Amino acid sequence: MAILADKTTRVVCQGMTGAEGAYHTAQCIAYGTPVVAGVTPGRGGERVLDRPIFDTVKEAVDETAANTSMIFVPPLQAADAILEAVDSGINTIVCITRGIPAHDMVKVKSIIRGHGVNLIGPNSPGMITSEEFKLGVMPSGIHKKGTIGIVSRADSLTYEAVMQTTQIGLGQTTTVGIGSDSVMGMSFVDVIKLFEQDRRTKGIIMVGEIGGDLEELTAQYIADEVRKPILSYIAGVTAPPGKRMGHVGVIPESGIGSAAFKCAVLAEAGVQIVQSPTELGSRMLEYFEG
Amino acid sequence: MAILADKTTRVVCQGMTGAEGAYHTAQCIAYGTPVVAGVTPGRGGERVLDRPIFDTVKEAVDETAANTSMIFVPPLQAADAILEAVDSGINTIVCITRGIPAHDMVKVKSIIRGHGVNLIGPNSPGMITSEEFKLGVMPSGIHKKGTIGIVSRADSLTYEAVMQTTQIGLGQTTTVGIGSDSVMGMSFVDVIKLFEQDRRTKGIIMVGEIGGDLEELTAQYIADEVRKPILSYIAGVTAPPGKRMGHVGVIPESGIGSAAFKCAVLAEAGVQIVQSPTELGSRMLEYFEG
Amino acid sequence: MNLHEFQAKQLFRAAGIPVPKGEVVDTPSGAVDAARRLGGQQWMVKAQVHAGARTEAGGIRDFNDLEKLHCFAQEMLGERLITAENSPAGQPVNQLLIERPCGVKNCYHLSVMLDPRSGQVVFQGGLSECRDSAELSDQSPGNFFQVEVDPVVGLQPFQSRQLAVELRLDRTIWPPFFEITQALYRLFIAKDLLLIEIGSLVENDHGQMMVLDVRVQVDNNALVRQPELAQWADYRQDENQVLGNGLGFIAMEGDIGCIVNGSGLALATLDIIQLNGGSVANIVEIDNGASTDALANACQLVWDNGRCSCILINIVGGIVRCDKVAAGIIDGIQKYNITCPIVVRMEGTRAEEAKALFIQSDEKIEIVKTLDDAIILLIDTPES
Amino acid sequence: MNLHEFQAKQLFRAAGIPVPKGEVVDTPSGAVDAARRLGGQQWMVKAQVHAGARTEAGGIRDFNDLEKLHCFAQEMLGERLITAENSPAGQPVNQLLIERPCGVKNCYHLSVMLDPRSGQVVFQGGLSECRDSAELSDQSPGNFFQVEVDPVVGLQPFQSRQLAVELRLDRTIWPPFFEITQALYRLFIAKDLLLIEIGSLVENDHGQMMVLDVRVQVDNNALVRQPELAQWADYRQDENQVLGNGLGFIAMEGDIGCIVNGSGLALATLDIIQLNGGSVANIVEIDNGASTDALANACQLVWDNGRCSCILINIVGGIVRCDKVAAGIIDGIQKYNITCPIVVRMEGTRAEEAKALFIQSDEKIEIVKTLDDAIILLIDTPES
Repeated sequence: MAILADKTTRVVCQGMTGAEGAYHTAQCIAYGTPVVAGVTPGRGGERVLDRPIFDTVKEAVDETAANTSMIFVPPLQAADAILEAVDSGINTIVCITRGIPAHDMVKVKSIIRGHGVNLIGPNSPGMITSEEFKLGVMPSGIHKKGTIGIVSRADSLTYEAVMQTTQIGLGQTTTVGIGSDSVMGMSFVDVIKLFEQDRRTKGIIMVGEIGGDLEELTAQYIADEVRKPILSYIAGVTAPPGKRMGHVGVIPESGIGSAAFKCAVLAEAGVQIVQSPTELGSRMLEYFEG
Repeated sequence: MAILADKTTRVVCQGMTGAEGAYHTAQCIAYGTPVVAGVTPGRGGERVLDRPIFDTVKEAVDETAANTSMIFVPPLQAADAILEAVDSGINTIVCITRGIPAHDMVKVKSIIRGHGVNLIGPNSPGMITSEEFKLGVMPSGIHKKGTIGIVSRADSLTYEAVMQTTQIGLGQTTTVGIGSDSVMGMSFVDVIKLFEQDRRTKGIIMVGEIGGDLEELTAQYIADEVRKPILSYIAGVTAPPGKRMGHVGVIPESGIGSAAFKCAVLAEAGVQIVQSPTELGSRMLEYFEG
Repeated sequence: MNLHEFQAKQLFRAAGIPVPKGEVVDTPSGAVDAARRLGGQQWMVKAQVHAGARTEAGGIRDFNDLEKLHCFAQEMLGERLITAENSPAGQPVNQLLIERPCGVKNCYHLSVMLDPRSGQVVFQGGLSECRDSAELSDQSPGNFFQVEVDPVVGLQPFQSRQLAVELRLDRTIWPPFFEITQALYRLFIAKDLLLIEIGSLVENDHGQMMVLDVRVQVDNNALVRQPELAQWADYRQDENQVLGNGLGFIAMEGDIGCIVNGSGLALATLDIIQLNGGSVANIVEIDNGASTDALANACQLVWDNGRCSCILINIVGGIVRCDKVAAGIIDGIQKYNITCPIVVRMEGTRAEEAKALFIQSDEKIEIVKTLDDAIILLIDTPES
Repeated sequence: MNLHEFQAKQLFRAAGIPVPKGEVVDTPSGAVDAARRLGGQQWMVKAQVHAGARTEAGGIRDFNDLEKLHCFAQEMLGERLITAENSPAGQPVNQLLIERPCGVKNCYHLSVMLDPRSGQVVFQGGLSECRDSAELSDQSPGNFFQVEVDPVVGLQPFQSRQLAVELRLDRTIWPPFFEITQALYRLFIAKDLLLIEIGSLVENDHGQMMVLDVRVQVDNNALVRQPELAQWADYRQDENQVLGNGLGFIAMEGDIGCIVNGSGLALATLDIIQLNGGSVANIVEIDNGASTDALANACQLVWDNGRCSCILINIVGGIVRCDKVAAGIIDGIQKYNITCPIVVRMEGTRAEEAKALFIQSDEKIEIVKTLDDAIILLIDTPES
């Protein structure tokens, strides 16, 4: 195991009886993840994927000693599901659900502050320790056990980084998608901190994108605290400034939020910047060999 | 100085322009308390007791470096006043106001948890370090510099303990009235912890009363952590069980809340129990001399 | 402050929490008329006093005969009901609640209370041995469980689910139960309640949830912002109470009347007198809010038309100023023509000024320096 | 999602926040009728588009002559207004807001926004250089200050006071200002808003506070529980948008159409094509919620009646399953008779099944293994 899961990890899936929940939980189980229970209010007592279903997380924790949760419940119920997990003593939560109202999430953040909970997501593909443990919806086949820790906030682009490092032979320790919602749980800093401490992880890839100030905030931490090699791609370097780019919103000409600014502050913090995602693997390899 | 105030303490009085606030703040100033400002919304720019009045605590803190507040505002505005003080960086708050709705206070407690703020009260006579510093409404004349720390939740009875120790010649370091509301800030434990750490305090007097479970909760802490001599009087040993005793509510026959139970658990924790408040001074003296 | 059952149910009805159809009446004929209007063949008649354990005390009965119902109402109204939970004098029954009974399939109890120590709103639930009269008295100490709600965060849906699961509710009644818990929480917050104690939350024969019995306590400190509840105060129910004018009153059985400031000093004064062999007639606690009129009223309450044989005035001034208290008491002594011996012990803020006022007043008042001195004067047989 | 000014003001009016008397119209004669109904001698006419800086762009004018007002309305309605804040194509003006102007004594701006990083609701205020047209465009970078509200705790009275003091409001208008801040906060929370930006919060000649100009943004994720706001969506205003059926659309000026899953991959695809000398015509982002119909619609949007000369389909499956996407796209190609070259790169969940579907479909589709391979096929002049 690398980060966020170890031999004691026992997973409950909130929303395992739904179509998406059942499909992806089955994939996780097939990958070797110790899923011990599901929770769906009103369905307690049933069995799905040969695991018991409970009405509440509290029961699941009491009965199966679950300490980690993966959440697939619908967006308007997701905040309640996260709070229920925290209240029941779950300490790592991966929230796959997308479309959670921002007001719900800021309340969740305020309430769980100081609880020492690792919340990944929402709107996250989850996390995977290659060839060991998967808690999410990423395709399993492309991951290969190795030495690179990957953290990304650019959903499908995460897989791009994974494929690059697999193809080049470096492989991954753990890959974490922190989600692409504006209100998120763990940030780049939180995950990079874990990679820095993890003995198996030799290098770190950080995949960002234009908009927001998350990469800017991460730069200072990297400069101060990170000694491992770290490589970054920021999606959207060619996006025209002043234009609305889908969910990212309007991209400024320069300054906070623009790709140029993000790349500049990261480079100053000692991060290697690549211009295209296709270079992620080769540049990391160069670093190790060069 | 003993506890809760030192050479850096600078006091702002919220509600200083009211009759009670002005009267008692004047007494505090006369006692030597460094009151630097008052706050009354809408009265900013005036001067009262030769101190500047501000509209907000933030301004008072910015302008006068106040770090401690005494609150005299009316009950329905008091919770907001406490939150304002905490938000503005005040770290010790004495809330004299009585009659604050319980719902307001539980919200305040929840919000300020983890802020590291010392909140004394509400419905407290305040605190006084004898012959040095007074933040409250207790009569000044009866306090004498000495070695006994006094903590009480029985309002007017606090003065009784003070008079006893003054008359017997022991005197006090600091006297703290934690207030007699059911929802309170600092508890017996919080104050006793400070007395235990304070070099000048040689002995501790704790004045409790029937009802609630505060004394019971304190006993364990005393047994585990307190090495200084500690003496206690619990008011209401003769109150008939099963009867409603004013604000205290109905007193149970036995068990939690009854005087007999409180005395028993405190005695077991090593606390000397006196049966009448008139014995508080003499018994403490016996301890030191015997 | 306690509410009557009918008042609590009025709040519930407005909050969308199902309660039985019922009417409150204050005359025997009104009771019969109400029963007729409610219809059916059977009626619950419930004496309205601020105490539980009314069923055992005969304060709750069911009737299927309107004449018998009339007789019961006649017996009850205007009398005092003594239950296991109130004082030996009981409490006056001035109203009856007439209700249609409801068939009970399952019965639960559910309380909402403010835990002052943790600062949480606590939901406590359990199975209840239900009777049709459906009133909570002493609960068999069964399986209670609780859910704690941070009042800043509010009751979350998962917490309602936890309650439903712990209560082993049939899933068909989860939706109404969730609505009831949310409505209870909103009511608790909106009305500044300290306690909602539902003795019987029942699932009736039709699979509906309904509240048969409830006690509600309101925060006195919040009555200023709950004017509609403040109007519902029934001071006839509580002999010992905070009177709202800055006075608190505790009635005892002895012969020494006491005027004291603060509840701690009140209890301590009681202790000292009784440990020295005296006995207290009553205690009036005064606080800073007491006006001169209220202080005079305190004298009247303590004197109680000569019931006490002597009066101790024990004031340690702080925020309360002794001279103001002295002035009010001197007024009271003169106004109510109090003739028994009066012993005054005053310390603290403006005590000297106060003593001067007593001396100038020409009333027969002994001023003492310590409580021990006061005891010697008050108690004839100090050796007991 | 943005609201129009008239919609935002409708929310404000319902929330008790004062706004000028006004009417929204969609015809020139309606504009004149509205002005007559509003009365007075002067009227503001404000073009309703989802963009600021309308005054400088000629979208806001005041008139004291109804004929001129009519002409202006005739000019504006149905045209596109180009401001400094929207795209070169501008946005369509389909409605005008006609208002009575108001004399301005002091002018402030006040925003309420959700700070995603801190999770706080931020009130930001400052003095504003007020014009009668009263619309915020580029603010002179004056003294901004802010108050952060924990959304679990809510806006406290002291925070409204801090705002009033920082804005140096005259004390006579503190009470209405406190009401406005509390109402704004309640509205922000109740309606799931992400932004309320009041360009001109004015104290008028009569010492009243009033909101002259406001922009409001609603959380798209919350529209399911804000049905009344969802109805107010005006998709004509935003060329690039999340379409609500699981598709997002970004219009560019080049010739390569792209269908991609996820915004990150969309941006990366844009980067790779453009860094290799290609130029993108448009990008459709698909997400997991996209139905087969929506996927077919994605093809139509990208194809745009032949505007693009080739199409890149770049899917890395995760929660999105490649085979489902493939099926939808094949449908779309056939349905909309798309004739240009199509290059497909699919990886991840069910990519092999997807490729099989493309091969079976008999459409002229090149399947490539890597993005670099795709680029070679798409771009004629890779050396540029």
